[in-house]
Amino acid sequence: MKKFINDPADVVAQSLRGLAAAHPELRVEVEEGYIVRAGAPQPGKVALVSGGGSGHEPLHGGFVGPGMLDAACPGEVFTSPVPDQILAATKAADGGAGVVHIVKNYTGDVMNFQLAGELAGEEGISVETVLVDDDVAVEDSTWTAGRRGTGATLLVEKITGARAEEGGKLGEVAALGREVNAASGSFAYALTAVTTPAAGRPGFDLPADEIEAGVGIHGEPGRRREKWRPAKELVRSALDAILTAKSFSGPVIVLVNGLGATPLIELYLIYGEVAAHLEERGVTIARQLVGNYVTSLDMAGMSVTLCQATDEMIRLWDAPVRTPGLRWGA
Amino acid sequence: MKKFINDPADVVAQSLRGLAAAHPELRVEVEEGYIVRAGAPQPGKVALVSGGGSGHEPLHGGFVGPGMLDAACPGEVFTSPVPDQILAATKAADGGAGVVHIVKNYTGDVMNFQLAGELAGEEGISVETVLVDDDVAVEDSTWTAGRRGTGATLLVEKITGARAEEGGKLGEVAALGREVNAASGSFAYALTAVTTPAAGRPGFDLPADEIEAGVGIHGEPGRRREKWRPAKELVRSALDAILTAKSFSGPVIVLVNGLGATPLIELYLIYGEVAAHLEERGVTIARQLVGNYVTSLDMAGMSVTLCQATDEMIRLWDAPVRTPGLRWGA
Amino acid sequence: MDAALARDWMRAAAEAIAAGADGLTRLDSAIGDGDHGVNLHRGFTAVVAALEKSPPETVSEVLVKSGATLMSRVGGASGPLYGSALRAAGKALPATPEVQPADLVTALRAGLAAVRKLGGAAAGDKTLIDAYGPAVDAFEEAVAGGADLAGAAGAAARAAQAGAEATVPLQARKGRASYLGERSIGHQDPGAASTSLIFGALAEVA
Amino acid sequence: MDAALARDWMRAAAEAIAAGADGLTRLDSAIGDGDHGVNLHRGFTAVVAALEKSPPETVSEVLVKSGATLMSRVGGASGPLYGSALRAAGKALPATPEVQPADLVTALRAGLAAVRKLGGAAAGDKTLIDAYGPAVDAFEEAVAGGADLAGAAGAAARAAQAGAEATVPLQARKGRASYLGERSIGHQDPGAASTSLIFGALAEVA
Ligand SMILES: Nc1ncnc2c1ncn2[C@@H]1O[C@H](COP(=O)(O)OP(=O)(O)O)[C@@H](O)[C@H]1O
Ligand SMILES: Nc1ncnc2c1ncn2[C@@H]1O[C@H](COP(=O)(O)OP(=O)(O)O)[C@@H](O)[C@H]1O
Ligand SMILES: [Mg+2]
Ligand SMILES: [Mg+2]
Ligand SMILES: [Mg+2]
Ligand SMILES: [Mg+2]
Repeated sequence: MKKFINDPADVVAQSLRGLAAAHPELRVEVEEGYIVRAGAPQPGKVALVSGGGSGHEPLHGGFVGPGMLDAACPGEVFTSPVPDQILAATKAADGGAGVVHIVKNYTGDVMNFQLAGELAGEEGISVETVLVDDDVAVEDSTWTAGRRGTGATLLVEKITGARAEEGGKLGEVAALGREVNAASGSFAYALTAVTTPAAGRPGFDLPADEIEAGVGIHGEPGRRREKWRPAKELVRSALDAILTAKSFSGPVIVLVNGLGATPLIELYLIYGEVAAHLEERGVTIARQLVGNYVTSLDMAGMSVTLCQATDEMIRLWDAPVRTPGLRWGA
Repeated sequence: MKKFINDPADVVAQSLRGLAAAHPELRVEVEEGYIVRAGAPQPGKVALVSGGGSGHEPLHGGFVGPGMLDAACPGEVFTSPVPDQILAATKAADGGAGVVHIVKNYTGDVMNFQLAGELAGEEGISVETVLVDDDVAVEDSTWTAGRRGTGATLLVEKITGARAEEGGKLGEVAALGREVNAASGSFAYALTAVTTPAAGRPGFDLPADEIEAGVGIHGEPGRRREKWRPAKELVRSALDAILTAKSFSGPVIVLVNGLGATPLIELYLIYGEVAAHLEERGVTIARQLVGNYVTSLDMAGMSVTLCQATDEMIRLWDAPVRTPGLRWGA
Repeated sequence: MDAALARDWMRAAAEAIAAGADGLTRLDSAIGDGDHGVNLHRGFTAVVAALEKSPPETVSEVLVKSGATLMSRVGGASGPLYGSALRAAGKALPATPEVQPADLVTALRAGLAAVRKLGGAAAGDKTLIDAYGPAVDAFEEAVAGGADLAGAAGAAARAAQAGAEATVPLQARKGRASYLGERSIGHQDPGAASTSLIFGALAEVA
Repeated sequence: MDAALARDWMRAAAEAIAAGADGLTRLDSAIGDGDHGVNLHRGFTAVVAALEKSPPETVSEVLVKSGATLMSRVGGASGPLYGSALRAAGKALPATPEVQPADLVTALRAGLAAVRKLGGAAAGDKTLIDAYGPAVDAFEEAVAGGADLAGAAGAAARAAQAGAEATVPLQARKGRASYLGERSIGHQDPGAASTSLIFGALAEVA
């Protein structure tokens, strides 16, 4: 395994130290394990806290800042954060108006946030949880862990972040987050497996002409293995999966997201195919974002996310945001 | 070779189509091969035009917009653009106040821009050329092709872009660009080779415990092959190389740049090491940027660039910029 | 069982996890995200350190402290699950220096209930419950049959191992492996494997 | 040589480049960026199309049009270099339907001078000049010795190939390969190899 690290056991903390040095507008508590806006808490503002395993950067730490998250708590690589650090981040962010936990639907994330939420409640902080489960590759069923949270996390964080910034109340911000999630669907393909620093070897072997369809963002194999196909066909299949699982009629926000090692030249090519296919199907695109945002270390792969957007969502999408990973209007 | 493409021969054009769809604020001329701000030309403003082979995205097309480039011309992957397209971009950008060509020092880029500059001159457009050659891995010598242009290109484009935006005259903007370049040094390491769509196989084989030191951004091997070492040591060697080749005393702008497939978690870790080492050596950091900006398709690797910055350069660095790849203050 | 033996159990579990970490990670790479060995290794190392720093005087406290430490240091799915299992088990024990095998039956059941409640998984979902459940049954049966701690622990360890191995043909319905659907079939569940190691450690020291 | 033969030369060159593209790319992968074969293949395909679309009537025009097409379609280092070589060669020829071997000596020399001027490389820098230079010398010598076009072209082709092979032990001082320093030693220069193919094509049709 070759990576730019010193010690596999200390990657997250050392990376956080670099993040702290690079972004003085953030307060990074390396020992306690959270990142919060330098001026937090903001009295009277509903605070947004997210988190999850590390290795998905810029998600979540790179989305802390005006117009998006108030705090983020990164766990070890691909490992949900522990309740203590979620609690610490929640307390650091809480400005008295309550805290929204934005949680990707993974058993570990759900349980750790739940435990932290209970602890926060005991300390008198009102916590609402928004669960993100947009990955249509996984069947939605109450008998299983349900769908994973992937690309839509960015949309939920951006849109609720804007609403919280302009004074949205706790219940309203959380409801909006759930609405964005419900309106979103994602599908991903991987071309390569990923090597976590701790494991030191790829999670699976993938022959030179095969790809994984329906992968998540933790280096796990996908729902099925397929032969490589041209981008046009992969995009068509991904959009089929999304449009079958969720019905879209109005304008959509599109995220073409790289899983880490897919270059922009390919991501833009993919976006071109997405735009062409959606036009064919009569789905109009209101807004779009192309880049590496919700990643899986250095996995070569991509996900497409569609969110059927209301006018309000689009207005909030356009609102200023100033974070290391996403920035406009400010 | 697995990539998200349709046809190896048509990657650049198809990617440009996606770029056009994703960024209506740009005018993308796919056939003629250039990208220009939607409102170009801006009468009376010195125009900045850059270009080079594709595969370095967001460089250069992603840096077209207010506060940075007026136009960019992407060649085939890792292949300098042809004079015709450089000329077309130059004409599309020229607002009557002259055009600065920002050219990375590669034989192909230099010759094609030179020929285009002569053609533009024949059409009455004043062209000044700023040659970027910051890569200290290559010895500077008049007997060879000299040093390559790498990470400093972003600094030259950002800083001269800001000066041109606020009304800088042709000679002055070009002189500033040369000053930024002269004040900059870069050094890069690669952990993997890169596969161009056309070649279909990696440019070289790299054993699991070896890295290439002193690589460029075209997938070529580096100056020497080394055993993998911890990030701390690689950073020390890179900074040694830069600080030996160029003398730095005052505040610097630091760019920690990923070559495409190196995840942010590693880039921030690297930045942490850079900040620590520079502090040890008494070099103060005025500004810093961490991310994938001057890439080599999906090469796993990183470069460090230092630029000894004047107050004026820092002021211009801070000025608003609004491009797909770099955005702040706007 | 006294507090010293309970501490020995946790230490032996830590050693077994350390020795088996690579194997657990390999299992988790096949159907999960490849961190289970590292997660538990980090957690049990912290447990041993916490117990050494200020050794609790009752079995109950040993288990509660171990559970709380796992909860605060592991993360992922296994941290809260193992954390609340040990915490619930400890809380179900009397605060006496020594506890009897029958007390441990109650404690282990309380731990299992906590895992079920927090994770919502049932037997056959291909989770650590598929090793934990049979282990508790075997422990209880042995105690009912008059076995001492060593005998009951041995029976539990064998049942846990058999339960872990029996997860191979199952399709996962909970946890990360469930995302693989049918592709989760044919691999042992990493959490069931680590549960088997922890019961094995108990049999070793009892 | 008449215009038809000149067009045949370009067509044969295009075929040789197409057949050799993979090999050229492999050479360029070792000490460059792996695009030389693709670059020239794209360029010569365009040359053949341009010559077919409106076939020029003089050798001079064939070469000027071919050079201009390479210049507009290839990019990289080789585009401007081969482009200006052919353009300069064409411009140095009389505008007659047919030209003599001695005219071609002058034309080839003009092409070489254009490459030298634009690229600034000298013999021994491990560039296409190391094949082009010896080829022109051999062509001139053969013509001086009374050889016809076929004889002179054959001599040039052999010299170009020998020159290309002789680049193997050289350390590159120009172009992309120069960035490798000593590591450029031991590999043939891709541009010299393609020059050898182009002179080979001339020998084939002459
Ligand atoms: N809902 C659940 N109930 C019981 N055990 C579970 C549940 N979800 C996951 N597990 C167990 O957790 C194990 C994975 O732990 P670990 O790899 O540490 O966490 P993560 O899945 O978050 O990476 C699985 O092998 C399984 O035994
Ligand atoms: N300054 C120069 N003078 C002459 N030939 C050169 C020079 N620089 C490069 N070349 C030739 O160009 C070839 C490379 O062409 P190509 O791969 O198409 O362009 P690039 O190097 O831009 O990728 C080299 O092998 C060499 O023969
Ligand atoms: Mg995990
Ligand atoms: Mg090239
Ligand atoms: Mg796991
Ligand atoms: Mg080349």
